[in-house]
Amino acid sequence: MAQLFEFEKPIIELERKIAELQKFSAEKDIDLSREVETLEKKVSLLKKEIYGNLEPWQKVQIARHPERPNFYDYAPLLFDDFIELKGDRLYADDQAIAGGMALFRGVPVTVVAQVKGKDTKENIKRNFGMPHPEGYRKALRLMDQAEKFGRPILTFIDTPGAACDLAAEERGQGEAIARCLLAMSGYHVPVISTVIGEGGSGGALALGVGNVILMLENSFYSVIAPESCASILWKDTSKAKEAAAALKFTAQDLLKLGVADEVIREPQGGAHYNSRQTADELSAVIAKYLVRLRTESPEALQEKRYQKLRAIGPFQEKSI
Amino acid sequence: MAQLFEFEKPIIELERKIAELQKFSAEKDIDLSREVETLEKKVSLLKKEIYGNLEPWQKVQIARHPERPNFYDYAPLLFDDFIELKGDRLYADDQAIAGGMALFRGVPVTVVAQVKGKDTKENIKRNFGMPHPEGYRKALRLMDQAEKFGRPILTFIDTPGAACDLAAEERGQGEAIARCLLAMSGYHVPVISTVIGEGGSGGALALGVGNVILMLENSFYSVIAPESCASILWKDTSKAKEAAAALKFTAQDLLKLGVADEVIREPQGGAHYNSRQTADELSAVIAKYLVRLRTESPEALQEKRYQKLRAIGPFQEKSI
Amino acid sequence: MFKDIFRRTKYVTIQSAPAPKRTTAVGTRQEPKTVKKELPDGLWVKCPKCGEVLFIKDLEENARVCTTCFYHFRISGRARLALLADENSFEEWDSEILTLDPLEFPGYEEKLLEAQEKAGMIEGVLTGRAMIEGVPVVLAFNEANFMMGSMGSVVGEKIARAVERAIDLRLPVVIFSTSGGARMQEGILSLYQMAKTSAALGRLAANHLLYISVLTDPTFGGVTASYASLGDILIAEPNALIGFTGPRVIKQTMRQELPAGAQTAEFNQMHGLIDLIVERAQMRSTLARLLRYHQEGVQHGATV
Amino acid sequence: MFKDIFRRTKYVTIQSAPAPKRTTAVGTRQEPKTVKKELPDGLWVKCPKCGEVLFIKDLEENARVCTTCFYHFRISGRARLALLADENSFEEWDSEILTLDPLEFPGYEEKLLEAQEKAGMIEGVLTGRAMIEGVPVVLAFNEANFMMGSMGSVVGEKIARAVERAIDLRLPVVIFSTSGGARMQEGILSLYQMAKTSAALGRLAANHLLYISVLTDPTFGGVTASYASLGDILIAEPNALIGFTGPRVIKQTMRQELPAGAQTAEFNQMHGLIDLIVERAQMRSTLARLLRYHQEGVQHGATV
Ligand SMILES: [Zn+2]
Ligand SMILES: [Zn+2]
Repeated sequence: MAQLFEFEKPIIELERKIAELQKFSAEKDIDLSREVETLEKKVSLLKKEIYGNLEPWQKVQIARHPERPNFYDYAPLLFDDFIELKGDRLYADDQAIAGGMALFRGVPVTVVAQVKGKDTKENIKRNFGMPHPEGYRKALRLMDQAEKFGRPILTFIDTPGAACDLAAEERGQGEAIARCLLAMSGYHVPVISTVIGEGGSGGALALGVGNVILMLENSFYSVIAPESCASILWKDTSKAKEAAAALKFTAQDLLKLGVADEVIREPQGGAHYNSRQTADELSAVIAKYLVRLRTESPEALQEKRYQKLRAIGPFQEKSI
Repeated sequence: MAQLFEFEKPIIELERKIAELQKFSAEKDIDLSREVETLEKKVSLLKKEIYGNLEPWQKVQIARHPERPNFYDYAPLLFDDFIELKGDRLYADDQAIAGGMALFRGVPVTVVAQVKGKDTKENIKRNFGMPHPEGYRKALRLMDQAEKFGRPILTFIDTPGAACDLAAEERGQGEAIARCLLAMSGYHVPVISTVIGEGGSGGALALGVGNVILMLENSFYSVIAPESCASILWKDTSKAKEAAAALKFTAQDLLKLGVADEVIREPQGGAHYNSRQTADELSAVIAKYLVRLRTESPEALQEKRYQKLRAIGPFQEKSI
Repeated sequence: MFKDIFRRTKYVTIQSAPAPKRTTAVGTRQEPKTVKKELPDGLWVKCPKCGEVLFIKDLEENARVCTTCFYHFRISGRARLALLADENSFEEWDSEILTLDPLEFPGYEEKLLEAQEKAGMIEGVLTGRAMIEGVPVVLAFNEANFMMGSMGSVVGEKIARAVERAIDLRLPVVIFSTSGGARMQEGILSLYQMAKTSAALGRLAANHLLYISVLTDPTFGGVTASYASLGDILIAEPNALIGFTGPRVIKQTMRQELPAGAQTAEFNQMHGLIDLIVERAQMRSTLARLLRYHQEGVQHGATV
Repeated sequence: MFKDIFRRTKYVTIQSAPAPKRTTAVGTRQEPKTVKKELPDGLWVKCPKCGEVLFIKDLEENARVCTTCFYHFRISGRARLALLADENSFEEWDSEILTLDPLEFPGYEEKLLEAQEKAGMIEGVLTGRAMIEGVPVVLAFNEANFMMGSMGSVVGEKIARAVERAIDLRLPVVIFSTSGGARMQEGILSLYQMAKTSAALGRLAANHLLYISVLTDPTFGGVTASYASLGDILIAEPNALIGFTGPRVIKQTMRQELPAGAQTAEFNQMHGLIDLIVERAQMRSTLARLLRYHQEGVQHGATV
């Protein structure tokens, strides 16, 4: 059973009541099927009500759920084959980023993804999904290879942000991210970036320069963590909820802002209730866009990606 | 006064005798000018005899002379302007390799050079001229920039070899050197490599893939240090002298073997007797080749460099 | 004199060029009030490095570099421009692009008005073309006085346009960075300005045009992780703090005490991330030399 | 079963492909005596890792991998070829290029004769084309039995020719490295084979053709610092020692004690230098998968 959130408790209580009723009905041999049916309808409505109107802060909690499927959960469900390739060829293999080659519906693709751990031990190994420069340089190496061989690139974003320690500073965290941005913007192959969990700041963006930007329904993608934003704005990290609303970082917000191209449905309650179903939705939507992009010329792929980036961010120009 | 070698002692003794004679002549007011003249002629002959017939091992000693001019000695003599650029943008700035932009006879060039220190302190800073992977990656970065902007590349080789410690292994010494070889072989700009001192193995070759390979008269360029060769062949490092002869690594040998394109004259006794004169010779010969190479098309520069490499190393082919 | 530069390992100091002319930037549509704005209250200021008490007038006359220890104080974009560009050579671009408040972010409009008042400009970057010692160049300056040089949509747009225009004109680009990073108040739109500016610089590079990035105190976050790090040549001013994550955040979140000198220009150079550390007094002549090396179709009195 | 490969962090193990066929390499001009040559005296050998006493017959039948602990013993190039290539698919190239003694180096001619006798081939690399699970590929194998796989002029020439022919044929290249480095006896000419082979691989890359480098025990020196490190994909066999400077030299010259496991395939992978560590039993199927990803104009049953 997945860890539960406060806002899910009314649903669980109702479900518990139905179970009690059914038990009682069976023990006493009394027909309560109509009552159960009524309650089940009520649960269904309640779920729609609660899960259909999640506030940004609640989505943050779902996106950060420790059991939320990560890239390694999706990979065998999304791909017919996957070969992980390691290392930046310079310094280390950063396990906060995984990458390699895969067959996606028969098409060879290059895949790069941030990966959080599922438990403390794995999180230490993967630095809680916060990549060091060597992680971005591995990603760059693999994406450059995709460009060389004309393979589409699929990236999966799931990080609280880039590593923010002294080691990251020493090895040029800024340079590593900037190189990814520059390189991705220039590729002549289709690039599809999907936010599958947390999209934390520049560390997320480093894999986010796609022709198409997709977001899972309960993911978020933000310039700053809501806690840090609250701390700066109101000197109070407990106001993260308000910051979460102000930052307009949910999938639906990004769709409205013209950054995300499509929001991908999750199972009711979140991806962690059914990773296979989530993978199927992911696969279908990615496939839809990949089909479109594969009809474009290399030049058009580059030009359209560039124009997409150029169009992000509104301003008003005085006529002179 | 420069440190003297054993083989220079007869010259020095004779010169001392002349000095004594001149002193005696002056003190006693006796005309010994004819005797002095005869002796001076003798010195001159002796110098020609000794310096003109240096054995490989003696050249090794000259090439390794602690006062032999290094890149930093030549730079202000060779260039009208020089701006040193640092760092590999990845990990560190390796001071065993210096690089930057210079004006060579009015032509903007990119310069990359190995640098040994002149004293213990500087040698520690420069790791005795033995670059780590970050040094080769700095060189690669600067040479790639020369290619980007169409600038000729001048490299200066002077290293006992690449760093051979655990840190070098950890950061991919082999990969770093290999990348330099691949990149240099593909450039579309003129590349002139000059061995100015010791050319030690793969660590030297990493800067040695030139359209033109020049060598100072008393430099050497070898697949292995003579001491190591002696140790492998005869289990006796004291036989380095024999190994030095067997390895055929002097400038004159490399000219014969078709690897070096020209041997550049040094002042009698070696470059350390007159670094300005050496720089003038260097400048003239480099300029001569640069004039030629600048008339070539980018494609021809690449193709001819490739064909030069392809032609190195004889073999016999059975007709089938 | 010339030899010195081969031996000095820390800074490149060039005596060969004339001392920077203090030109006044003209051709701009706004009064350069910024220099005045920078003056703290009173007539003197204490140097944070050597502790020397400096008369503000002396400090300003020395391009805001401590006359005792050469500590480099922050300086406005327009003041930098005046130190760098040839007289009357500056043509400002895109000065009338106004920032919107796309997220209707709490307090953003007030913050913008405050910043405009403080910096004397309507957004946090100054762009245009000028000549440096006769060499034409496209210039951009982040403005620390404008919301700590943060990058919103207008900053991103102005930089991207300047770079694109440099491609059209086949000119090199020099950008002086100073920034706390992305601009929170524009959320994801601000974040993607990193990608937008990097993409424009990618096209500049594909056109074989030079880009020199000059990092000044402080350069952090989204600006470090985009255009500031993408120069063919990276120059930093002495003692400038440069990094991805700010030192306070590193200390707080990682509970990691930074060693003395961490994230300084000198630290960054030691770690291979900076080509040159150049004192403000030599910036003009150094840029001119570097630009001349890259001038297309210009002969340098070549005898080869 | 399939899921396993996502969770295993150390080796990629693929069960989906059929077990490697032990094909015999034919179409070659020399008898593959080399497998026999590798047998040590007697009927058994002790595993250096687990200490198990192994019957040589069993070891050979298991592709020279310890049946107890999976320690990978060295294996000749021809034996590798037999494990990898489709039956009857190998066409050997340039088998008749003879080595000269351009430096008249003391003892070189005798060494060469000895090596030819020991390895059963006239030089230290085997090149040609073959099919792996039906995918055409250019192959090269360094031969450890031939002067420790050292690279002289003929080795360099044969590799360069194989790569050039791959460009003509638009085929991918797979090279199995095992080498002590450059060949001392050919001096500077040997050194420049590093540049020659790297240059050829540069052209392969410029032609967008795949190069997979497989590093096997031991790979050092000039080979590590040239073609062995230049693969689009770098594969190592488990427990292979890989480095630039040999461990003995590091210990002697640097007086530096290497930590346990230094320079192993696993050490190199941890330091970011190796993509994949692949057991010998899975080499054929893994190469086939990687080659198929890069096959030009071949549809993989795409539904996208
Ligand atoms: Zn001071
Ligand atoms: Zn065993």
